[in-house]
Amino acid sequence: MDTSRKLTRDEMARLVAADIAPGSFVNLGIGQPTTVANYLPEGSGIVLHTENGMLGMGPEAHGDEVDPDLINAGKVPVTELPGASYFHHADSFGMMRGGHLDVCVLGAFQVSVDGDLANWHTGAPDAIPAVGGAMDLATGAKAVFVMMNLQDRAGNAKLVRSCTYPLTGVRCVSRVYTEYAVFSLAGGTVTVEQTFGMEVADLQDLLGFDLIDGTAHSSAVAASSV
Amino acid sequence: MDTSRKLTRDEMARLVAADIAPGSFVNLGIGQPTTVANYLPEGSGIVLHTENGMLGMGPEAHGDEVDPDLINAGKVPVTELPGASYFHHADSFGMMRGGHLDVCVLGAFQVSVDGDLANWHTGAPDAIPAVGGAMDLATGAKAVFVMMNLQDRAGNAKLVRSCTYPLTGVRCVSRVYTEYAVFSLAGGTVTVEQTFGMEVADLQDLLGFDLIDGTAHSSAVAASSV
Amino acid sequence: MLSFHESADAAVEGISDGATILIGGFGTAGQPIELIDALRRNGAKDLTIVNNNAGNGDTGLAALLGAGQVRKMICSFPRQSDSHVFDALYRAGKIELELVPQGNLAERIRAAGAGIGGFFTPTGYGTPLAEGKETREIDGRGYVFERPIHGDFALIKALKADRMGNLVYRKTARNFGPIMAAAAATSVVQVADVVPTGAIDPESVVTPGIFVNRVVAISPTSMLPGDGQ
Amino acid sequence: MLSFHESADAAVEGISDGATILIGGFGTAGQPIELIDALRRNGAKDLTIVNNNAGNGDTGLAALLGAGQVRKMICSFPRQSDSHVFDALYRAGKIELELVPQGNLAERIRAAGAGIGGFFTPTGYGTPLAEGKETREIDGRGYVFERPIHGDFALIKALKADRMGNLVYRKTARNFGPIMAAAAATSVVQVADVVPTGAIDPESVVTPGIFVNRVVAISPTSMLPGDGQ
Repeated sequence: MDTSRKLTRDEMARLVAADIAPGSFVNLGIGQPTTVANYLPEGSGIVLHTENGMLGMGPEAHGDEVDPDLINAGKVPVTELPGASYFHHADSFGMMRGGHLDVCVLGAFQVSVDGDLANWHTGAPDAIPAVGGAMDLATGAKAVFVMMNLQDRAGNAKLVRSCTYPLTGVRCVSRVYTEYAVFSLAGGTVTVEQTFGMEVADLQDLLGFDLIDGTAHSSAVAASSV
Repeated sequence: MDTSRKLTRDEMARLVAADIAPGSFVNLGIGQPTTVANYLPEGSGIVLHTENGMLGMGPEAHGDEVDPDLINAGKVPVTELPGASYFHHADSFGMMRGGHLDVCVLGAFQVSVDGDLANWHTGAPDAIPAVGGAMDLATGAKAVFVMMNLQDRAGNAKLVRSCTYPLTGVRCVSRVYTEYAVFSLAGGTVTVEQTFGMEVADLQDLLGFDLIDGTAHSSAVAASSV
Repeated sequence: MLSFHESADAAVEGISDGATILIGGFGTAGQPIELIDALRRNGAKDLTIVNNNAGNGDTGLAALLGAGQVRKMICSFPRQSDSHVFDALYRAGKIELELVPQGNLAERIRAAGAGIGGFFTPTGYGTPLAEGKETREIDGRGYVFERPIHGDFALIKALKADRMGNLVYRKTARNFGPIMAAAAATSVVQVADVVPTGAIDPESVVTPGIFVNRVVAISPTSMLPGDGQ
Repeated sequence: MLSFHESADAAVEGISDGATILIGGFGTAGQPIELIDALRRNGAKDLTIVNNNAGNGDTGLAALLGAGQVRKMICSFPRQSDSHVFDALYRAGKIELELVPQGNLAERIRAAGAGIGGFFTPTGYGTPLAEGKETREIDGRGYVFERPIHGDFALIKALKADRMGNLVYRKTARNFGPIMAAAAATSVVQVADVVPTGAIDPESVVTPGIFVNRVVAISPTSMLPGDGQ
């Protein structure tokens, strides 16, 4: 991927998809994370979970495929792949909370260096709060990947020392994919794995906290894994 | 039923069966309670539950019917009736503990006037304890009926002021069927509903605590319900 | 006791003011819209409604909210693009909201049906939705104590019932149906078809008849989306 | 990750001393006898075994106990007419017993699979099996606090698996299989048949493949009772 410029949203989705191991059970959050499905390699054996009671979810349904009884968590009509299964809500969330999903991919308002996630409520006093399954996913999946822009519309960094928005989950995020860089989070340390159109030093200036430069290592790993 | 002599075991089973309302969901404990099934009226719509994961259990299997995958809680091969369903152990015991069974019928070592039940352990120091589903049934069913002899082999009364054997459940038994009488238990009061071969006064002498004589009332109810 | 009813109105009889009603469905999938409409005609007020959402558009649950019959919503995701009925009531202070993470909502309903007095869940720990709740550290992880949610009634939608009340569902319309049927004192189920006893494979029954109290068949043609009841 | 194995011995590889093993079955129904026999040949010692019973006759679980590989049994009903192997070990002080009411056993296993940190159950309240445990009165009723039972491995028996690991069971042999598959870090399943993906109706899957790690097909003829392995 061209590292001299920032990523498009589709390129971000492709990066996330490449980091999901074959055979994984994966939940893709509503919105941008859903697009990761478009880049999962054929034959990878990756199985998609939708929290409203299904494993083996296929792509979005179109035309005659649309069935009002077959929708995803975003209430979009989807399709069923061979080997799918249906189950009720308590079983579906037990699956999430019990640590059986390998990866979930979520959007975020903020992620802290400790891996705290804020993605359900801006804290605005007049907002109607809605949480859905976000807290269960954040708490339950073995690995929580976040896809987000590095800054909000006002230019504030969204990867922060400490979240100011209400939390979704505590110390749960392990990777953050943004248009400028991919970050790994572990034990309060943030490592830059790859950059796009920015140097690590620029990112550090923007974010205002220390970053470990893991870009050389990551490129080596990426090269050797081809 | 002839009240001038004590009941046989089959007659006790028939009495219990007659007290189970049509359409009830019922669990019959291992041993003597199992015989109640033989006296459930045809077309009563009573559905039998077996705690190892089935509703709609039919009679014991014989000959070619025997299937090692279809057994009851006593591990005896049984049959499947139309409209049966199978479920896993947590669902089966959730059904019990969640108060969905109308009646369970159990044997007992002792029942106290408060309805405490002791039926799993004699308390003998060298005994190997085994509890199975007894505590779940005692705690979960809407009504717990006990079938037992009024006295143990040593002649001690088994309906007692306070259990000396380790408890199975607290304040759970509502009816006790013995060869000499049927008792109702409520709020620490024991009412004799019917007697067989003994007078209420004799029962009171034998048991050593106050009994309410409900025999006149019960006969009237029985007569009017025919 | 199990009974079969000729109409949705007959099936919801006896729901009275102040009742807690568990309503199945995730969005419109599995939403028992005819039963909800019957509950609206029934007129019971001051209801507490448990549903994943808080109504879509102007029909079904949204219409029930619009009729002013609901005092409180217990749900995980009230705010949707078409939840304007709820939104207006909420902003006007005319409806109470208990917001519950979706998995805790499901597990609390399941606990009610299974006779569990309460449980410790990791979901919500360290977040505003755990405020005021008992917490506990277990094996180094933070948990929040949550209580069961019992219903006086459940209104759910299944695909088929046999004459014993055994149910099967269809695809993701299954969602909350099985756990709500078990968690309510009286469960009311609308099905597309009532089939003879024995027509559902005992291995494939999803909700055993023990959890089903009232059944009404609603022809599937009237269950298509956009029917506008 | 899901893998398919040629033999029961290959399927139980890696079970080491001190492991906690959840073993399915209620009596002999659903007992994965070939996997248990393979575990005996594997030779792992100091095991904690979770099963409803403590072995019947001299085969299967009883043989594993007889081989001296088990340090502790967690079960609800050890004492049976043909549990002489366990009985002798217990009376000789050679095996530990944690006796758990059957419903609490099931719910504790289910809790492990569902990520519940603990729960309050009415079962056992006021009895010797609640001694030393936390109790709580909830809405006027007594409850006991119980913890999840996690397994390092589960050995279970199902009827069929597809190539995604989705399972269906047969009649009352289902019993503990589904909850044990979910509660173990590695679940090992013996099935009568492996069928192509798509051959099991998605509505009828009992254990989704996400809970299944290793599958071995054992021809059903060798699964008849009295086969004496």
